[in-house]
Amino acid sequence: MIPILSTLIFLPLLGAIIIFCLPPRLEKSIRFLSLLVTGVVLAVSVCLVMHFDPAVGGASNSMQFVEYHPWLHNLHIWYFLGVDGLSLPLVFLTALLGFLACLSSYEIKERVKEYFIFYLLLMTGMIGTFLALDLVLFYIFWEIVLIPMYFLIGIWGGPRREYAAVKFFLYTLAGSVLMLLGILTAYFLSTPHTFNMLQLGLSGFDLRWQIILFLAFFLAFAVKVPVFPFHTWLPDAHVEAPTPVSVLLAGVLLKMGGYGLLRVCFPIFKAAAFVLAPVLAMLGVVNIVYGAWVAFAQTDFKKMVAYSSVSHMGFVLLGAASLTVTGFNGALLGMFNHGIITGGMFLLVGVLYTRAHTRELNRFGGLTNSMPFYAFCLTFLSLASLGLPGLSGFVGEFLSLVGAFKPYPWLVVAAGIGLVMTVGYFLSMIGRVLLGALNPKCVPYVDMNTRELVTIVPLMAIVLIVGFYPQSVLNFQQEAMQGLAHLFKL
Amino acid sequence: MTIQFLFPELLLVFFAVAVLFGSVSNFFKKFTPVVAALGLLGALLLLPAASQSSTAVFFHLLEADTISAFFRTLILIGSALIVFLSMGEPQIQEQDRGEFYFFILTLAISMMIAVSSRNLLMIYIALETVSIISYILVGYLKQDAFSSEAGLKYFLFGALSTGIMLYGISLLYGLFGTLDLPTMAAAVKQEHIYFPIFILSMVFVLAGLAFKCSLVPFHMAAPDAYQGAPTPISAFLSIGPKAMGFALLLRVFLGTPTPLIAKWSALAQWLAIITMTLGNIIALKQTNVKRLLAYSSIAHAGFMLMALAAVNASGIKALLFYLFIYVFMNVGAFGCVVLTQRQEVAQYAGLSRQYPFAAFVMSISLLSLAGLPPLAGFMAKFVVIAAAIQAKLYLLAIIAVLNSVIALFYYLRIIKAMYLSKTEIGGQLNSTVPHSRALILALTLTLLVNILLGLWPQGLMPWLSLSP
Amino acid sequence: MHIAHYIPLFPFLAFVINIFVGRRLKIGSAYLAVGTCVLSFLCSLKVWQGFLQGERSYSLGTWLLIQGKPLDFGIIVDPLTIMMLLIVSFIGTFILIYSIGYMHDDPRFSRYFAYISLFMASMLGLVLADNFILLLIFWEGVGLCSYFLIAFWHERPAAAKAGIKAFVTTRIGDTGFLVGMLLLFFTTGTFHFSDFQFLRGPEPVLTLAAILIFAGAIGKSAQFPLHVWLPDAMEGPTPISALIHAATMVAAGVYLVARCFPLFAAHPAALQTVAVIGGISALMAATIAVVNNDIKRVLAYSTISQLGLMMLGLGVGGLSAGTFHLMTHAFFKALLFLCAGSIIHAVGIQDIRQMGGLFSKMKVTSVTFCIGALALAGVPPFAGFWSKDEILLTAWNNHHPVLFAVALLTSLLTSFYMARLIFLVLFGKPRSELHAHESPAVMTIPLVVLSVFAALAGFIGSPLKEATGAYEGSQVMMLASTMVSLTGLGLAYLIYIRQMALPQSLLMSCQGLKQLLLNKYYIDEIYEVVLVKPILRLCQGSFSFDMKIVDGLVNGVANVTQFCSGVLRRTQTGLVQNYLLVQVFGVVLLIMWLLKI
Amino acid sequence: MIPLEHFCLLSAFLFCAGIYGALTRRNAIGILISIELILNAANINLVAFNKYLGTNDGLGQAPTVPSGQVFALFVVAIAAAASVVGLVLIIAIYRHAKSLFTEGFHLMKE
Repeated sequence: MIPILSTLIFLPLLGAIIIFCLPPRLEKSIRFLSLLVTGVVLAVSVCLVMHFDPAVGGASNSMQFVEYHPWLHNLHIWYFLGVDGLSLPLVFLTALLGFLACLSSYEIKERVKEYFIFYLLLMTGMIGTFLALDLVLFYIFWEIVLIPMYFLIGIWGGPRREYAAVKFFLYTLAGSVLMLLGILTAYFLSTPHTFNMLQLGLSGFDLRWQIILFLAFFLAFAVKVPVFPFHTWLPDAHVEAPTPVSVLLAGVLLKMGGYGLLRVCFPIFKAAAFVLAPVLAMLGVVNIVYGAWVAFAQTDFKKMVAYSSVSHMGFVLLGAASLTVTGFNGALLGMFNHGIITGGMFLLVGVLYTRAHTRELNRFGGLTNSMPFYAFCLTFLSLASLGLPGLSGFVGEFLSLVGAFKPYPWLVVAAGIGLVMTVGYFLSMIGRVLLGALNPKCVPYVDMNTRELVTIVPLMAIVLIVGFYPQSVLNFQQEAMQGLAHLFKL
Repeated sequence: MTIQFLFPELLLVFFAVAVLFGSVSNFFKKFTPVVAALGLLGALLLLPAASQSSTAVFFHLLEADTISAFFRTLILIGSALIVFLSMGEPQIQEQDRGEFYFFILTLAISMMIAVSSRNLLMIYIALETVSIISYILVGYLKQDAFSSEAGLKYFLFGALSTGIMLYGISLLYGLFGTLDLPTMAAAVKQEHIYFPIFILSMVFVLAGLAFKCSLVPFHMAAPDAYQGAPTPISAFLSIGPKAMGFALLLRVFLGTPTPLIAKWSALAQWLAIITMTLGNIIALKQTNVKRLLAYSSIAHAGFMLMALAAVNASGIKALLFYLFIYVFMNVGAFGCVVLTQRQEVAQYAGLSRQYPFAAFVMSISLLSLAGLPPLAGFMAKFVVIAAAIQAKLYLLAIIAVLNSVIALFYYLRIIKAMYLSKTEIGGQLNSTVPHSRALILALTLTLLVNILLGLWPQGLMPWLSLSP
Repeated sequence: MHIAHYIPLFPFLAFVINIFVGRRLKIGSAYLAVGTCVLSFLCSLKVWQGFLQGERSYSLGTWLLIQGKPLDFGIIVDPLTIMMLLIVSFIGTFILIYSIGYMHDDPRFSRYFAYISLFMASMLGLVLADNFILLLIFWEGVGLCSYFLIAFWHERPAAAKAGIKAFVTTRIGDTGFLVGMLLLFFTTGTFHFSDFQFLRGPEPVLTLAAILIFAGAIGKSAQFPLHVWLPDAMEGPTPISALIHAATMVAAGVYLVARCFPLFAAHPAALQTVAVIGGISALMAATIAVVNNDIKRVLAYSTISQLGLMMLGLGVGGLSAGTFHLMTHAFFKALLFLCAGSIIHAVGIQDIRQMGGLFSKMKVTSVTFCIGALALAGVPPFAGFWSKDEILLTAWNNHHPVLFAVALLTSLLTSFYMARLIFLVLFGKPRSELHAHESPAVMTIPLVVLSVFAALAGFIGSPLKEATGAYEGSQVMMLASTMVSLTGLGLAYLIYIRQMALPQSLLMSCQGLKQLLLNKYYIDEIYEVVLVKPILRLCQGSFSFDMKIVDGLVNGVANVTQFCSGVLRRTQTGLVQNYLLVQVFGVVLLIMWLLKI
Repeated sequence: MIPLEHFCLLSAFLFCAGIYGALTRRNAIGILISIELILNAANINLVAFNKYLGTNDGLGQAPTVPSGQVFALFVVAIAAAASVVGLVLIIAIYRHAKSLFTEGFHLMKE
């Protein structure tokens, strides 16, 4: 049957090459073509989800739709793709956000051809990272994402775009080059020299090496997740990136860090994971509380949402550090939900930016009268984001807290404080933007047009569905998380 | 056996003489570059197949083994690319075009001989001819103050270092009574030689070779030479003599299974670290593109030395692979400087809109030099670091990897100017100006190699492997 | 087929319709809301009838897998739930009818009814939930609707701030609730209420869990530490204050404690805290209500006080007493708020010092207002008397003398400030020219119906009495509580109608105390200074820390490398001698290093 | 027969003189001359070693193969060529910088 995973990865690349050959003045057809490509990718990912058999699990053969071909055989690098419960939701998330962000890319007016070439390259890199099971292939896709993202932020970004783009590129690269060393050392230390993630999981390293390698990998993922000390690139990158790019940046790129943790760090370096789990949990809670505090003091809309992402990803880290089935479930579901919610939030920020050309919160006020639909969507997503039970944000956080409660009860209490702060800054944002008298400065803005609504409504629908019936997503990932947690059963 | 081995060189000699005489009449002058290129490609075809066994040839002065085969192909390819590049260079006027290509061909011949020589005398003669010709080529543009100053500085510095090397060789001759490298290596094992003088003479020899590879203590002349020389020549300096330098380092220091001097690995490791770091850090603030590329080539020399520091089979293979990719990356970058005739980084502002093809090739070459994954530079960096880690040189690997991050910064500065900056410096160039098709051909060739070899290095380098 | 789970669905349907097409429906949205409310009421009656025939709670299905065990949601059907269902839907219907008149000329008419229907849906859902997580979902939903409705007139900045204050304060309580829930889950392994009867003897961990769950109730029912949001919640429209901040939502805390009563009963320490917190809130709120001059604020503090009384009732072990008072309080407090609403609707101001002599102008409102006040004060025939009496009796029988005294003092103060309210607002001569007119019929009919129930609810008796054993009234206790209520009324009568010198001077002497009470014990200011200001400074500090230190480090590394680059560049002096010198020096260095000289 | 050590000493002395000259001379031609000194030092060494030590080429050739002297001849030839190129470059620089002293031409630095 057709290699479904390779089509998922290389379809956008094909689209990029086709656009590369088109003359730049055919803007409309370029936009349509890229929309078509991302649409087909979404369709393929949906049918992947449908054909995915949730029952297949267990540590050994948990991968489905496996593609295993020798690529550089005497360098022992294999073209090894596979999908399981861990990567399926994230692949679907990437495809969905890719399509919606492409739809909302209509606001990009200048140098359209280059924009969509970089956009489709970005898609290839992202999907590839989630599907690659060979460490070198994973690293190559991990770094392919950097170049297009640099150009997307650098060329179409806001006033300080160059600084933000260079900072993003160097920061992520500095983290990931250490991962390259980790990959190579793991290769030479593993008994049958191999880059294959699944086999590496079986070959035991001694504890000292495990900890060193765990830290090497963790550093690369920590920069992406952003864990506390390595997060300063996120607000700059978000504030300067154009809206569709920051949707992808928040919706997918942050997940690559978390995915890396669950796919590489935990299964391969089990003993080190066991030893370092408390540190991870501590960092997670610091993320939550610190992110909430700093977000509280923001006056820029996008920076606030960026810091709220730092806070949310703290829950993912806490859940993962609990090393329990519920914790892992909470971490993965938390990533999926955060992608959907924050993607939607950034789209909404974009809607406001196209009208007001500023992101200063104090500049707005009383928009509920002039933009009722916008008010409804923003309130809905903010509530989902602050973890209102009944919406998807809560489920992810709840599972992480339940998972983390047994090993670290006091950290969960601290996380509770973070939760209260989250409510504080989101509601104060709603108060400043939506409630209060209509700010004379902002002339009555026209409400969201149909295109903008089409990008937001599916995200809100998913938030509602996952909020009311989380088992719909959970039973896909149950087996994979079971297998993962089984490694840490005493 | 010797004649067959030397066929390519002889063919080149023939073509060199033809080019020289051709330059006499105006009618033939236009064809001299084409003739030169034909000569080089012809020689490429005549190269004997890479035989596994290594046999002494030409009265035990030359060696026909895999290393010499590889380096001879590399030098021919490099010279051909440089000929294509210099066709696009307006500064090389009509009247003395003949000598220019004559010099390039002779340079190629002497490098091919140096690469396959196993005798110190032959090494010295070939090295000296390469140096002399490169002094002339660097100072080629007599009416340009920069070129002649660069030429003189390069000459004085080069002459001193080769002089020191010669003195080292004479001492070695005194110690061993022979000039043949393998016999010397065998004699070293009997341990009856006077150790300090041996080390002193080996360091003197290293001085000569390190100057060619522009390793740190001996790199001082390189930046000025690269900046002053006409661009195709600085491109040639960064690939031709550098490859030859590393080939000679390989022969002299690593010819035998155990390195000639015991502490070679430590020496190479520290030299590599200093070279990489200094090259990268100084390159950060450069404003002249050629000077920046000079420092970047110094940094890459440090990377290649790292492969030599890992004294194992995969290290040498990594070095060869890295050199091959490095030739194409560098020719791509220098080619764009030739194409756009812009020396300062600021002048590159807005190039992506004025001449998209040049900007595209330049950024692909620079990103490949930086070692970013989809491109060939990454695979080269990957193999070299793998060799280093296999030899347990963890500190070296970490510093190399961090250096690649610093390196990315100054490569990005050029790309930023081309793509990101909204301002447009009114360059005299735009895509309508007619360009020599050869230059465009060379640039597209480098483009293909940079992209394809990144995805499928196996195709050209079947022998490349990580196996211990 | 059980219809209990349809009860919350009807109002939710009304919410969905109103939100999207409400603007076009105009008055239709109000009728839709009222209709769905009546439907829910009828379903509740059907459920009650079904309960009598022996139908019990049932499960809906698995919602989530936790620690491998399936967590399935279900509906719980027992007397407590049925009582709450009936109260909420019955009072809700009449308040909705009332608000048609009250909100008649409001631009966002349909949005108001949309939010109220959502509130009804989540409140009904809350009482039907059979496990903590489903309860938490509706619990937060109720909090959300109260936020929307408090900040309904968001043009007024005070309303927006009050909304945020309410949501954040309840959210603080909910965090404690969440942690308590998790603690409970990890010790007993279940979230379901039905598993409480298997609890063994008191365990310290479960006591802590119970107290933390009670923290959630404190937040929601505006008890002592977290009560600050309720008085500010009066910024919202008055029917909202009546429905949410008097009858139903604030009672959710009491319902939660009642629902987990077996857990609390098994741990006397937890029960004791409930009683103590209830007592403090009751007394404190009653004292503040005595001096407050805003008609809605007085009723708000009275609500906090009565809720404290209910908590006290539950705390002393009187499950049936607490719930009985909850039922009766819902009726007459909703009535009082609606009367206050119709008065404000008529006169336009809320300060009782400018009101007076409204009895002649607004007959029906005044009569119903008096009935409600008397019920609240605990005068014998009315509902308040019976339930308060039952609480006093339980407190006395279960040997809690201190709490009994607190309850008694609270009912004295309650009757005093209610009488003060009546005399200042309705009787005496008008203190400022007010052209008051009686409210339209659509507002007065609900008042009359509720007044009838406020009067007769006492005779229904506590719905849980058969469950918690027969309750025999003691004549002595009834006499005592009547005497207390009458003295309160008398005192107020002497001060405000007769303007007697002695009580007047008594009042003048304790001016300091009056000032303290007027400023609500300065609790708001304390919170502002102790909590809100430092947190804001902390956030500002952490943001600047983030910008300067963490970002500074990153940029610092970049600047250091740039600086080194600047320094090292100068080594290339351009002079040939220097180049040669460096080379020779390099050679010498290498030799010395290699020979280890 | 003059012992070998004298020759080595002489060549070492010449070598050091050359190095010293190259480093201190301000005049480009002066540097050129000192480099020639270094080359000649090497020549002396080569010829002396060939004469005194006799070559054991290890390749079975007769001990008296004059590889050292041949080498010296090559060095002389190449030194000549190098100095020609050097002088050409010095003349070219003189046209621009109007001075032979190394301080004159440092257009390219840093």
